[in-house]
Amino acid sequence: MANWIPTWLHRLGSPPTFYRFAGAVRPWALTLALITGAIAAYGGLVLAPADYQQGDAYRIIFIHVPSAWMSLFIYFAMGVAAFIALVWRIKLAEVVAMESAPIGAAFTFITLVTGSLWGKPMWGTWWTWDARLTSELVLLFLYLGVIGLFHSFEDRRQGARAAAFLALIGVVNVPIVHFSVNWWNTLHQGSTVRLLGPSHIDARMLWPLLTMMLATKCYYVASLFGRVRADLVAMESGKDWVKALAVEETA
Amino acid sequence: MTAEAPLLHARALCFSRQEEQVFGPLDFDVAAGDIVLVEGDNGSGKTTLMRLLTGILHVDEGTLELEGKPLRSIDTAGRVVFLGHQLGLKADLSPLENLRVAEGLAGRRDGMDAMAVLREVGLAGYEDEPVRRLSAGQKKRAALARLMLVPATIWLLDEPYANLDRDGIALVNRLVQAHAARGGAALVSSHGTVTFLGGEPRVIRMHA
Amino acid sequence: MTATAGAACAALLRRDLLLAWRRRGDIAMPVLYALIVTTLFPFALGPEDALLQRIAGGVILVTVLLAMLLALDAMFRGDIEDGSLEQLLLAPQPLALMLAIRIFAHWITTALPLIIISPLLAGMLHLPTPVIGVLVVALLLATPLLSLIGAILVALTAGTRRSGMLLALMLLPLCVPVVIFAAGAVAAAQQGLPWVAPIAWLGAALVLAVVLAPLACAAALRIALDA
Amino acid sequence: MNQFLQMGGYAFYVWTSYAVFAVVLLADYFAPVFRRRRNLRDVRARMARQGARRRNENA
Repeated sequence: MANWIPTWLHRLGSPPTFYRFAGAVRPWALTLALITGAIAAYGGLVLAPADYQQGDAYRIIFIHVPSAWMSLFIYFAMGVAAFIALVWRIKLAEVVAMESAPIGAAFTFITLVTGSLWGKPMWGTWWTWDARLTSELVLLFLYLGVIGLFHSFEDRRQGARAAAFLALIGVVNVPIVHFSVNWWNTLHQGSTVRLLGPSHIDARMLWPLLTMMLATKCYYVASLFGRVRADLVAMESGKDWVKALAVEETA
Repeated sequence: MTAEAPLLHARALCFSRQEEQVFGPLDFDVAAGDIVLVEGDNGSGKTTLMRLLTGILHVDEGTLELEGKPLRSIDTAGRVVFLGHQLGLKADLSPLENLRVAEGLAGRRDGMDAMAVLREVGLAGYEDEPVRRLSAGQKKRAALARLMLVPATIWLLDEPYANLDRDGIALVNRLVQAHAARGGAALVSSHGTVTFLGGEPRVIRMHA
Repeated sequence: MTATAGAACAALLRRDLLLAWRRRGDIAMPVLYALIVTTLFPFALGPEDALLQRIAGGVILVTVLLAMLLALDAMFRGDIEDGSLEQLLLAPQPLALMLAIRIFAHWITTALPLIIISPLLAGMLHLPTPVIGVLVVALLLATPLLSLIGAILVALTAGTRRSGMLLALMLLPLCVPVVIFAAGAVAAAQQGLPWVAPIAWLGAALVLAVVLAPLACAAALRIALDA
Repeated sequence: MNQFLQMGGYAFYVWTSYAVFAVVLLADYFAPVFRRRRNLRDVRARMARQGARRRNENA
């Protein structure tokens, strides 16, 4: 493996450096997330026209789809961090992987709830064993498994490494689940109404969707950095930089 | 593999758990034929040191080398044998069956066989009794028999004297000395002072 | 005399089977559990033939899965408690190979009895005789997969004290594809559709898992014990 | 405006969705903020205790 990767990672991965870096980036990421999120919501709720089939109910798409996208994206990000944590034993990567899990779980939860709220008027039922929703439910269990395993260890680092390994197994599992659930759905002739057809989407509907995707990405950065900061302070509580920080901030 | 490199070599070896230092820094060298006593109070990290030497625990700070190369679990396999608080005996099997498993997994030292080592440790007549029914001291002896049987160079004995009577203690010392005499090395941990190893053994002192 | 891999495998397999034999009462537990659960379904749903026939394949698969889950926790528990696992780690054989043998032994003692009684369970739920053959084939492929996947998860929880519910939570997402294809094969056979494709998928997955899962299991075990 | 709030009869579904989105993410965002402050206060308290112990020993 190329030598510069671990060196570079070790430098950025030094806890005090990353703590300061995260502290500087976080407010900007949050501001950006709020602004783009507000624009996207305005575009989606006000400017975009009602769907000719689904009426105004389709407006749930502007949070449902970005959340679903984030639930997968964060799982992938967690997998990358987990890989780095296991191969190079970098503490920061462990923290990033473990703190990504609750955010991903939150997005997965939102996806399921909004999907259900969307399904009720469209399908007439709160839950249907549609391939996407089912995959999403399995994804939620994957997240919960990672979080549960992490917390079942007394030693944080050991727990983080074990849970990181589980996250990596999950990365392999996600496409397999998706494939098998699709196959299962065709076998059993499940629901035929699709929320998201392959049909063309109006440009006035597309831009709020893409903007909301950007907003959720920024939000992920802001939330993750906040979580990592909180964790680093606890993990490095014996180190001088944390002590100096404690004196400075609680004085 | 150079002949000059010591079996085990540690420099500034530390171990921390959850940001709290368990022991260290430690410096020591162990060569073939050495008997080393690891001394320290409860909680001073003797068992942790032993587990580091098996390669099961990962070295985070300092260096630890086996024959001049960083000690990794792949290299300790077959060269190191560990006798800890858990003896590694299956309670439902007899001492003889346990030894047969060890023999199958790790091989057999030349000139040894399972029945002979059981006699040697004083378990003649108990070969086929399930380990569950043996006394604590007898279990320990069965575990010691395994040390004699398998062809490992480095013995890591964590509190080997616990549960043993005077004969048993003498047995441990005899086995360790015989092992050192044939070119092996042994690290023996104890929380008390052990003075009955013939001559003055080398000591690694751990303090909390 | 150094140990060869073959001798080590034989010794380990012999040990595990001997241990299981000494405690043969434990082997009966998953079987009894599966029998009881299968008996409960007609009570809960009514003894109507057509209904039972329709759900038989799925019920048996899920029952077998849960019975295996119950037995899974014990896979390394005993070895951790008595220190045998450290002996295994320090043995001069590839750990993955040793773990593969252990998983195989565990499969023989827990899953095989379940497969043997599965025709009986199928009969209780009125599954048509030709489909029973497909069910047994599906179980023969699905249960080793579950054992292999489960072993990785059990290894990961080796450093924790309690793992029952956690194990179920971790296993569920991973066993979804296995359940889908195994039950899919049975359902297809029942409807008179071709059932070879899902069986072939299971077989392919099993081949992959036999190679990869022991390696993953060894890595997981080293991580879980590293503290 | 009223028409906007009614969402063509789907007000409950649409607004609940957006509310869930906002509430979950808000909770997710603020949890670590408080956790970090609490952690820092813990560090400060431990330092104070250690300082007191050291002064006692010196006295």
